[in-house]
Formats: sequence, C-alpha cells, structure tokens
Amino acid sequence: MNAFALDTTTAPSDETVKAERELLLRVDNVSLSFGGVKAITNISFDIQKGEIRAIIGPNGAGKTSMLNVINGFYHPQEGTITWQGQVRRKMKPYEAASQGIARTFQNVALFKGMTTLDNIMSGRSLKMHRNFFWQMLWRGPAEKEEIEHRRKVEDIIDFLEIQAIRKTPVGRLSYGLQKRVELGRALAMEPDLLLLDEPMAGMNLEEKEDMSRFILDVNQEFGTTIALIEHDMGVVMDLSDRVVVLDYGKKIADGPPEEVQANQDVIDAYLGVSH
Amino acid sequence: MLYDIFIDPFVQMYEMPDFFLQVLWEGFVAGILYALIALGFVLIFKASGVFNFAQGIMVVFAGLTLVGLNENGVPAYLALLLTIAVMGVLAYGVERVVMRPLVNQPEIILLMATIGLTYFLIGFGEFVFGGEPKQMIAEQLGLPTGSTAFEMGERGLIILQHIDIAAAVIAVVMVAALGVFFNKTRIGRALRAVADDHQAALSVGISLNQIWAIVWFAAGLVALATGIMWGARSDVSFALEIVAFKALPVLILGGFTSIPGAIVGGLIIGFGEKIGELYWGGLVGGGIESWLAYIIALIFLLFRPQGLFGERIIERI
Amino acid sequence: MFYREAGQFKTSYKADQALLPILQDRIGLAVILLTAFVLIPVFANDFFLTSIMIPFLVFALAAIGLNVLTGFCGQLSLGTGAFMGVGAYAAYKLTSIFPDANVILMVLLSGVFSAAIGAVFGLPSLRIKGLYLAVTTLAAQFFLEWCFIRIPWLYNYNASGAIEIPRREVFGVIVSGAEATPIARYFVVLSITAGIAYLMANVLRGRIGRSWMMIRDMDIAAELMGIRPLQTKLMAFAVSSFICGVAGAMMVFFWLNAAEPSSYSIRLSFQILFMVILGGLGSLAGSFLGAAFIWILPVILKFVPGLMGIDMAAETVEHATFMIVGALIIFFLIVEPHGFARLWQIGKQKLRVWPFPY
Amino acid sequence: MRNFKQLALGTAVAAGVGLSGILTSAVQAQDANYVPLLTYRTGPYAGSGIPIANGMHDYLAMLNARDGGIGGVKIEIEECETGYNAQKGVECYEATKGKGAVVYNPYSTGITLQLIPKAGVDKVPVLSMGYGLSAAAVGNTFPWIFNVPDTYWDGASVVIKYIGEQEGGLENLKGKKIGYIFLDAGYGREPIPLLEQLAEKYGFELLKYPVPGAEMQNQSSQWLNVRRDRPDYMVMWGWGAMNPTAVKEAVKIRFPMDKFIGVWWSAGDDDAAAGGEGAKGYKALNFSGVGSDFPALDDIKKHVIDAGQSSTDAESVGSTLYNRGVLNSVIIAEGIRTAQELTGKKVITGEDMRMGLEALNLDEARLKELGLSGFAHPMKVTCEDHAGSHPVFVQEWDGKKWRQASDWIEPMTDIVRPLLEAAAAEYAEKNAPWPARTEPCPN
Repeated sequence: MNAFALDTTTAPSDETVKAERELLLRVDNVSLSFGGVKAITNISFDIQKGEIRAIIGPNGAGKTSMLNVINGFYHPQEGTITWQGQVRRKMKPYEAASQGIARTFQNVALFKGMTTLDNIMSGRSLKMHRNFFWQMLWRGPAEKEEIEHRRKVEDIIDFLEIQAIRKTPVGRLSYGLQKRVELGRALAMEPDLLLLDEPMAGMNLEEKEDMSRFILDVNQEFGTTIALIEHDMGVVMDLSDRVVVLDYGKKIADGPPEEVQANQDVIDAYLGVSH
Repeated sequence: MLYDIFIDPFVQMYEMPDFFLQVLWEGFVAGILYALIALGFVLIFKASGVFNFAQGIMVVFAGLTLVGLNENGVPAYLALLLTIAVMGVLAYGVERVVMRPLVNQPEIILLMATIGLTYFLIGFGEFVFGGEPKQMIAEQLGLPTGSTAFEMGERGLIILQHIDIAAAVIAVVMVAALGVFFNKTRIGRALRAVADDHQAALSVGISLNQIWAIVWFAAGLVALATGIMWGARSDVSFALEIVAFKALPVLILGGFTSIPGAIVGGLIIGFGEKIGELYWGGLVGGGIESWLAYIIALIFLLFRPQGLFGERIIERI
Repeated sequence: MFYREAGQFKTSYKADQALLPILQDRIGLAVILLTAFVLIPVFANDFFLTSIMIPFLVFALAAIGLNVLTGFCGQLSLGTGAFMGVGAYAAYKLTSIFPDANVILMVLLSGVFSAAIGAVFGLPSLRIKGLYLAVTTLAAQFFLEWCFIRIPWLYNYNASGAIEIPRREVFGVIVSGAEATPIARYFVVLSITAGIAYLMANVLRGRIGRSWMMIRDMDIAAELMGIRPLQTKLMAFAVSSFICGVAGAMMVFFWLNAAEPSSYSIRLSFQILFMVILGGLGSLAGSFLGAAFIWILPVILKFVPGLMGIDMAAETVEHATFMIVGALIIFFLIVEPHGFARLWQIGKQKLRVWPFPY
Repeated sequence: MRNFKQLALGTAVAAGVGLSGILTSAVQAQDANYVPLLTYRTGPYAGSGIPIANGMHDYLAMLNARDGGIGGVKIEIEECETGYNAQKGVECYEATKGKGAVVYNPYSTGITLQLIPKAGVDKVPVLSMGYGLSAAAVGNTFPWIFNVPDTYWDGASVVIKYIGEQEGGLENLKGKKIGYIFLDAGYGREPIPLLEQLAEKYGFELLKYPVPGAEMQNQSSQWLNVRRDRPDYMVMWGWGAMNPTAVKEAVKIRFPMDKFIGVWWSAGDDDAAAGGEGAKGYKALNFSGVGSDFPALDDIKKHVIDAGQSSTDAESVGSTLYNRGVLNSVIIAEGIRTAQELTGKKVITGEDMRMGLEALNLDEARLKELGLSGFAHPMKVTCEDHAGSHPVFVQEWDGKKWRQASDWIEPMTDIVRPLLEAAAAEYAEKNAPWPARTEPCPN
C-alpha cells in the first residue's frame, strides 16, 4: 500500500540493511504523568519502516501508555515525537489516524452494535468522501463508492478467513474472532504504522498461531510497519525484528530479540528483583 | 446597559441589605428543598445505579397520601405513620416488579422504567385521591406555621417563615440521620458496599434485593418530607412534579452519588437562581428562573465535566 | 417456513447492500405502502385520519429524528420538544414572511433553523456525556420554551401569544388551515414522513450512519480511527434537530392548527423519548412501532369502556390509561429492553423456523 | 410475570375492541341534543377544572332529570378529558364532532384557538365563556365564536375602575404603582396591551411579574420582587395551581390582601382558602352568583347530587368555579332553547345553535324563571358583539367563603371596544384569506 514499503516485500534479516532503512517514527525523551504519578519517564526509541517492533515489559510498565502517546491519545509533558521526519505538534487522535497510524486495543474495542462487515467498513471511513447529500440519495455516487470500498473490505475478510461471520453482530463472536475482526478493522485503514496492543492475549495455541501468521503476512505482503505489545515471550522473540523493554515507565533495554533476552536488567525485571 | 448588568445589581444589594438578606434566605430555603429532592435521587443512584425519574412524583404521591388519608378522617399522626407504611409497600413493590427483573440493564433502560413508574403513579394517585390540589395539613402535624419579622434599619424588614425554618431543620436532621445510617449501621455498610461493586457485595453475602428495597424506602421517606415541606409552601398537587425537575441541575453540580454534593448543589442552585432572577432577571423581562438553573449547571459542566465532588476522569483504553 | 431467505442468492455487492435484501421484506413494505397510500385514504373516516394517522406519522418522524441522535449516535436528549418548537415557529415565520410560497417547502425549510439551533445546543456534547448530557439538553428545552413566550416577534405579536396557521394552497389543494381536508393533510404528512424515512435509511447505512454508530458504540476507538467527534456529533445533532423541526412544523401546520408554547413542552420531549426507547434504539422501523404504541394505544383505550357497555367517567378512563401505559412501558422494558424492533426480529426468527420451535 | 402477561393480553384485547369501535363509530341516535363537554379533571390544572366540569355537568343533568331535557328533548352529555392539553383537545373535538355536537366549550385558551378557524368550517359554534380570544367578541368577524359575558380586556378595565373607586376616583391613580402577576402564557399576556394603555391614560405605573407555567408552585422570586417594588395594588391573572400559591406568597410577604385582586379565573374557593386566615380580604372579579342560595342549585342538589348522578359533594355546590360551570351550562341550555324557538326544530344542529346563541337574551325575568335571579347579570348577545361587555362585580374572601363586595361594575366599553375591533381586523388580516361573514343575523 505504501509505495516505499512495497519495494521491500521480503523482510531483510541483515542488521546492516535495517540500519540504512528510513525512520518512520522516533520518540525522544518522552515523559508522561497523571497528576503526580509518572507513567513514562524519559523514554527514547525509534521505529523503522517495514519492521516489526515489539514493546515488552511487566504489567504496569507503561506499554499501553506508550502506544497512547504514539497515536495522540495522551499528550506527553516532555519530549518530542518525530513522524516521517517531521516533529509532531500536539495533536488529536483522529489526526494521527489520518497520518496513517492504526491500532488495536488490549480489551477489544469493537463497535458492539455493528456487524463484522460494518466494523471493517468503518475502517474505511477516512477514505470515503461522499457527502451527506449523495448519501441521502444513495443511488449513484454514494452507492458506487460503497461498493468500491466493499471490495477492499472483502479482500481483508478473505485474507483473515472470516467470511462466515461477515453479517454477524460482533458482540456474538468469540474473543479470538473479535481480535481478528479488530485486526481487520485496523488493516482496512491501510496504515503506515500498525499498533497492536496484546493481539494474542487470552488466546489458545491455535489462535495464537493463526494470529502470528496474520501479523507476519501483513508485514510481508502489505509491507506495513508494526509495533506490538505482547506478553508471550515466545511469540515476541519469533516475530519481532527489534524489541524495546520497559519497566516502571523506564526503558531498560533495546535491541534484537536475542540480545534483549540475554540482558540482565530484563531478566531481573521479569523475575521481580527488587530495585 | 453595561451599568445595569455589572454595577446596578450590586448597588441595589448594598442599598437594601434587608432585602438582599431576604433573597439569600429565600434562596437558602429553595436550595434546601431542591436538595431534599436531589437527595432522593442520590440515595437510589448510589445503591443501584438507577436514575430515578419517579422521585418527583413520589414527592407528590407521598404528600397526597398523607393529606388524602387525613381528609378521610384519619388523625394526622396516624396518617403520617400509614403514609410511611405506604411508601414502604411502594418500595417493596418497585423492587419486586421493576428493579429485580431489570437488573443489569443499561442505565437508559432503567431510567425509562422509572418514567413508566411515573406514569403509573400519576394515574394511580389521581385515581385514588382525585386531581384537585390539596392543602397540606402542616398545623395538624405540629409544624409551625407563623412567621417572625426582624426590623432592620428604618424601613428594613426580614420575614422568616417558621415552616421554612422547620424545613431547614428537618433537612439537616435527615442528612445527619442518613449519614449515621450509612456509616454506623450494618445495613448502611452493606449499602455502601453495594454502591461500590454489585458483584463483590453479592459475593460477601449481601442481599441486593433487600438493599434495593431499603434505599427505595429511604428515598420514599425523603420524598414524604419534601412533599410535606413543599406542600406547606404552596399546596399538594400534580403540578409539583415539574418543580422536581429542578433537582436535576442540582445533581449535575453535586454529582449523582454524593450526599453532601446534593446539599451543596441545592444551595448553589437555590442562591444562584434567586439572586439571578431578582437582580438580573428584570433585564430580560423576568421569569428566567425556569431555565437559569440548567444554564448554571451547563456552564459549570463545561469547566468541570465530573461535577463538584467527582474525581477527575482519566480516560483509558 | 413463511419467512425464508434461503435460496435468495446475491450475485453483486449492490444487491447485497440493498435496503431490504430479502424478498419477503420487500413484499411487506409494498403492502404497508399500499395500505398507507391507497387503502387508508379510501376506507378511513375523518377521526381515524385526523386523530390517529396524522399524529402517528408526525410522531413517527419526530421519533426518527430523536433516534438518529440517541439511538444511532448515542447522545441522550430531553430537548426534542423544544427543537420541534423551533421548527414550528420557524415555519410560521417563513409562511408569514413569504405568504405566497409553497407551504410544504416552508415546512421543510424550517428544519434548517432547528438544525442550526440543535447544533448550537449540541456543542457541550463534546465534553459532557450520558445522563449529564441529558440534563444539559433540558437547558435547551426550558430556555427555548421561554423564548417562544418572550420573543413576540416569533408569533407575530399576536395578542393570544399563540401561532395560528392560515389557509395555504399547494397546486390548488388546500393543505393547511381549517378548511384543509383530513385527506389532503394526511397525504402531505405521509409523503414527508415516508420521504425523510427513506432518505435517512440511506444515510444510516452509509459512511455517515456508520460514523454515528462508531461514536455511539465506542467513542474513543472511533476517534482513533479518524472520526472527528465534534463534527460527527454536531452533524447528528443538526440532522436530528432538522427532522424534529420538520415534525414540529407538521404538528402545528397539518394537525393542531394552532399552538401555544406549552404545546412544545417537556412532556412532548418525554413522549418522543418513550417512542424511541420502546420502539427500539437504533431502529427506523422501531420509531414507527414506538409512535404507534404511545400515541394510538391510549386513543383506542378510551373507546373500550363505552363499547363494552361500562359507564366510566372520562377522568377514570384517563387515570386507567395512565396506569396501563405506565405498566406496559415497564412490562415491555422487562420483556425486551431493546424494544419492539428486537421483538420483531425475534418474531421473524420464529417464522423462519416455523413449525419447529428451534 | 404471569400477571404481566395477563396485563399485556388484556390490553391487546382491549385495543382490538377499541380499534373496531373507532372504525365503526356510528352517528348518534338523533333524538337528543348532543353536548360534548371538553373538561379536565386531571393534570396540573385539575384544581380549577374539576369544579367547573362538575357545574357544567350537573346543571345539564338536572335539566334532564327535572324537565326531561330542553323543549322535551333530552340532552346527551358526554365528557371528554383533555387534561388541558392541546393534543388531546383536538382529539376530543374530532371524536365528538361526528356525533352531531351542537356547541363546544374548550375551557382552555390553547384549544379554543385551535377551534376558532374550524368552527366556521365544521359549522359548530364555540362558546368560550369569559376566556379564549378577546377579539372573538367582534361577531362580524367571528360569527361562530361566543365569549359572553366578557373579554379579558373588559375584566382588566373593571379592575382598574375598581381600584380607581377605592382611591376615590380614577384621577387619583396618578403616580400609583399597580403590579400585574400573571401566568406566562397567552392567557396572562393578553390583558397587557390594555393595561399599558390605561397606565398611560391614568398615569399609574404598571409592574409586570410573569410566572412561568413550570414554576407555578415556586413563586417566591416574583413575590420578593413585589416586596421590593412595593406596588399599591396587585392584579392577578392566574389559573390552576398558580392561584393558591400566589395567595400564600402574598400572605407570606404581608402584602395587604384587600389590595390584591384576581381575575374571575383566580376566584376559586380553594385558591383563597390556601392562604388561611391571612387571606382574608383577598378580592377577585366574578360574574356568576356567590353561594348556593338559588332555587336552581337546590334542584341540582335534589335531582342530581342526592340521586347519586354526580361526582360532586353537596358542599361544593355554590363555590365560585362550580357556579361558573353552572352559568356556562345555563348559557348552553338557553342557547338551545332559543334555537328551538327560532327554528321550530326540537333536535338542533350546530348551525341552529349558532343562531340561538346569537339571539340569546337572558334578561332578569328569564333568570327568575330559571330560579337564578341575581345569579348573573342579565346578558344579551348581538350579532356585532358576542361578548357584550357585561358588568361584573368584585367579591371578597372573608376567611371562610366569598361574599359580594361591590355592585356590578360596567367595563370601560369605550376603550375596550375599539381595541377589540382592531384586534379582530388584525387577526383576519394575519389569517388571510379569512372568510367574510355570510351567516344571517337572527335579531
């Protein structure tokens, strides 16, 4: 979808190649606090185009807050965020969406009153432009636009293998399927950066395998850059190109999976060694 | 024009201090009465999350029952006891017929159910007691009815109605009693537990149904007190139900779950609308009281969406 | 058995996205339209038209208006009555400023004014949610009602303080004022209501309708997907108020003939809210069902004692009606909190599997 | 739950029965004169509506019981509950119109306004006795509307005249302050133009205190304003629950009650009684008899109330609003009788009734014959003047009951009439094309 990303459809494994790649997003010295409580303290890291970047850490480490900062839902008190080479001003979440950042949520945040199809169609909202007048008439431009986007959505439905639940209200779906629909909804936005907040939480092994496959496919076929939060270390190590580790709102490690795995601070954090 | 808006009202307040004090007193009394209605809402919302629209009609219904019984020859104090019993039956009935089957429904559905209850009580109340306004039997209940005037300066005069003083006293007593009830009794603690978390309360063996019947009964008692007080000020009629809407801006200011909030909110609205009407209302032809309270609440909400006593909301995903 | 979509295959997205993809539904709608446009005008008497059908259609339209805001966009409003009043007063002013203009056009145009006012009172919705918002819409209700009394210009300085609808013709047929026949009024009201219902059905199934439902179901997620909350909510307020305004204008022009400010009081707001909730939040068909229940049932109940030979005083009937309607509201909320629309869905499901229970 | 099911089932059956009733509702048997009474015994205005409804019903029922109706034909009385609500008013009108109604008494300004243009089209006169649209007194513009005996403007002029009398002459009003507290609706706003004109003419200051409909029972602000402004007199145009609250508040701020005068709709017994001892001296206009000391009222007690055909208790016979209802029915009955005489028909139509009302002449002799001598001022309707600007009197509350406190006072017809003419012309112009009068004049 992204012209640049499409050129690099095969995921390069070589470190040097990656370093040369363009930066998509850079977080510099970001701090965030609620009242007196510090959620994030002075964190810096970057996300490169085309990679799968994992953010890990124990509960309460500030991972979700970090995602919320990236897509404009929280505004950090300090630090800057650079998006595609430009320092980002303070902005609204919907502006982040229009810049090409999509996400899924830790606790599924689907539109419960709508069907699977409508949920995924809602991801196309930004790409549809027919105004109220045409919508009222329906016949003609509005219908044409709707069909055009329906085609794209059907591609996503095929890709995620959820054809059978197309017209089911999402409230009635199992948790695993809901997560899949949510991924579909984010994909429908054709994002440059896809943020996944615990995409595999609460899933069984088969579901996790399916989800991993979808994530890799999205990254490789569409070339979408992905930042994900996950607790399942096995999954993280297998999927991600680089990992950043947070603990108590601070960054304690950053690097390729195998390097991070060996880091003593990380091991301490996970084992709960007192500070 | 600017003079009329920004200076003249204050000049007036200064020049006629007795009148200003009288306005404050009226605002205080109105505020107490609004607060009493709001208190009924708060009790039920706290324990069950139901926004009880029927509180207004419960005020009318309680007042009507009291007066209606008395008209039919029941002595005043016995009528009061019987009315309390009727409110108890009503609370039990509401819990059985309305609350229990609707448990865990979204708040708008519960709100609608209480509006349905309002319709039912209007029809039932008029059917039993007739639609005529009735005189509150304040004297028979031993409530003071006279007034006391204080001279102030040369022409100054402040008139305090004894019934208003009684209303203030009763309101204070009720709030204190509710405070003791909530904090010191077993049922009160159970009630607070329910307010915090239904599931958790259930799991430690608190009966939700019992609690709900009790809060509806408590709200019924508050309604009865309000009905007596307001009835003594004008009279008991179905038009009173509309006055009860005033409790809504009070709730907004005070928050839906805070008893002190209801009192403070009631006073803010009471003072605000009396002072607004008397010193600024004339500029636009008067009668602004019908909406001033709502506008005050609206403006307030724009700056503090969580209400006076609510905690700052941090949105999470 | 009777209601079956099996075997009805769709070969294009266009057919699949049609308003009523199932044949039986299309037949049902055709029967309803035939009844409304042909059978009722031919067979109904004046009372049925003026006291049942016209108010029913006016209320159904108002319920659609409120449903857009509350049912589809999730913003609870108690100011419907006032927004309807804005439409009525605007239409009245328009027809007195342009006495020769087409009155139906003026009624539709009046919606623009109520839409503007509605959008202004929708502004707080950005920060205020749920029941709190409901109470702030009461501010709109009471403030506007006060304006209807206090701004004599709105009612052309009539000594009576009310608006009275003059006679107006459209294509040689008298449609408003005392001389307008019930049939003529009925056709105007029916056409406007059916037309707006159709247009809204289109809006609601497209991008804009979806964006409202996104806000309703999960406003934060909607915002993170690029929906601008303020714009979307204000649009819902405007569209909803437009429809309510048109309904309010129709109410006085084609039904009541004259209106005092108290005609657009808080009671009207509640009446409409009942219709929406009992009919089903987020359902156009539900708006019609809810309006039918709340308006028609009490009218009919009044006739019952007389027909059964019971001599009941008029006020006793009224009391009984209040009690029955109140009890039925609670009853239906308990049986099906999602309204008649959901009951209808369940009924259809039953028909689908009939004669087997599951 | 089962009870609920039964309730639902019962309602469904009832609805079915009712629906079939609507579709088959037949025209009434044509051996009676059908008089629908649009009343309200429910809602916020029930306090004023109930005694009036009782009075209207009981007098007509008495005629049926005592005389077998009017001119040998029974009166078919049907009450329809409006709840003072415009929606239900129209519904009642439509439901009863087809049964051959001869006259309508809407008892609500809002419903009257809705019926004014319809009356001429449906050929059924509207009798709005002392309320409704003042301009309707101009019979040439409104041949179908009757508002005997007086319009609000007549009433307002009488109040000022009475105050003038108290002050020893209208010229002494100069520099006085007269407060006007009113229900903030068309009803209460209507007298304002006349009062303003009189204020200019006689040099008094008019202070206005509007009471919003929703705040009827919450008037402390208005009365605080009264306290601050210290008017010499207070005039009230109230209705329903507004009246007793206002009287109470006036007592509370210690306003001199003998300088507080209500219109005839603020003259209810309950209204004044609400003020208790302190309300002594409260005054109100009236045009229907005070007390129950009239032969016709005795007949009502005998034939209707004691016979158990009414929901009235015997004590409330003779209360102001009850008597008002009786007077309303007297006018209806006399209208029917006059129509029967004019047309020679026994069962009359709305058109006949219009003629009958227009030829109404309720003189002293006739009142005596009815057993109502002194119950009302003799009244006469002409084709030009459907109100007649008849004299009214002032009554005073003595702490227990009303007693007449003045003679009959003539309204200031010279000022009121031109205003009425102008208002009627304006109405016709705003509602153009307003039909010109074609109905013949029976006089």
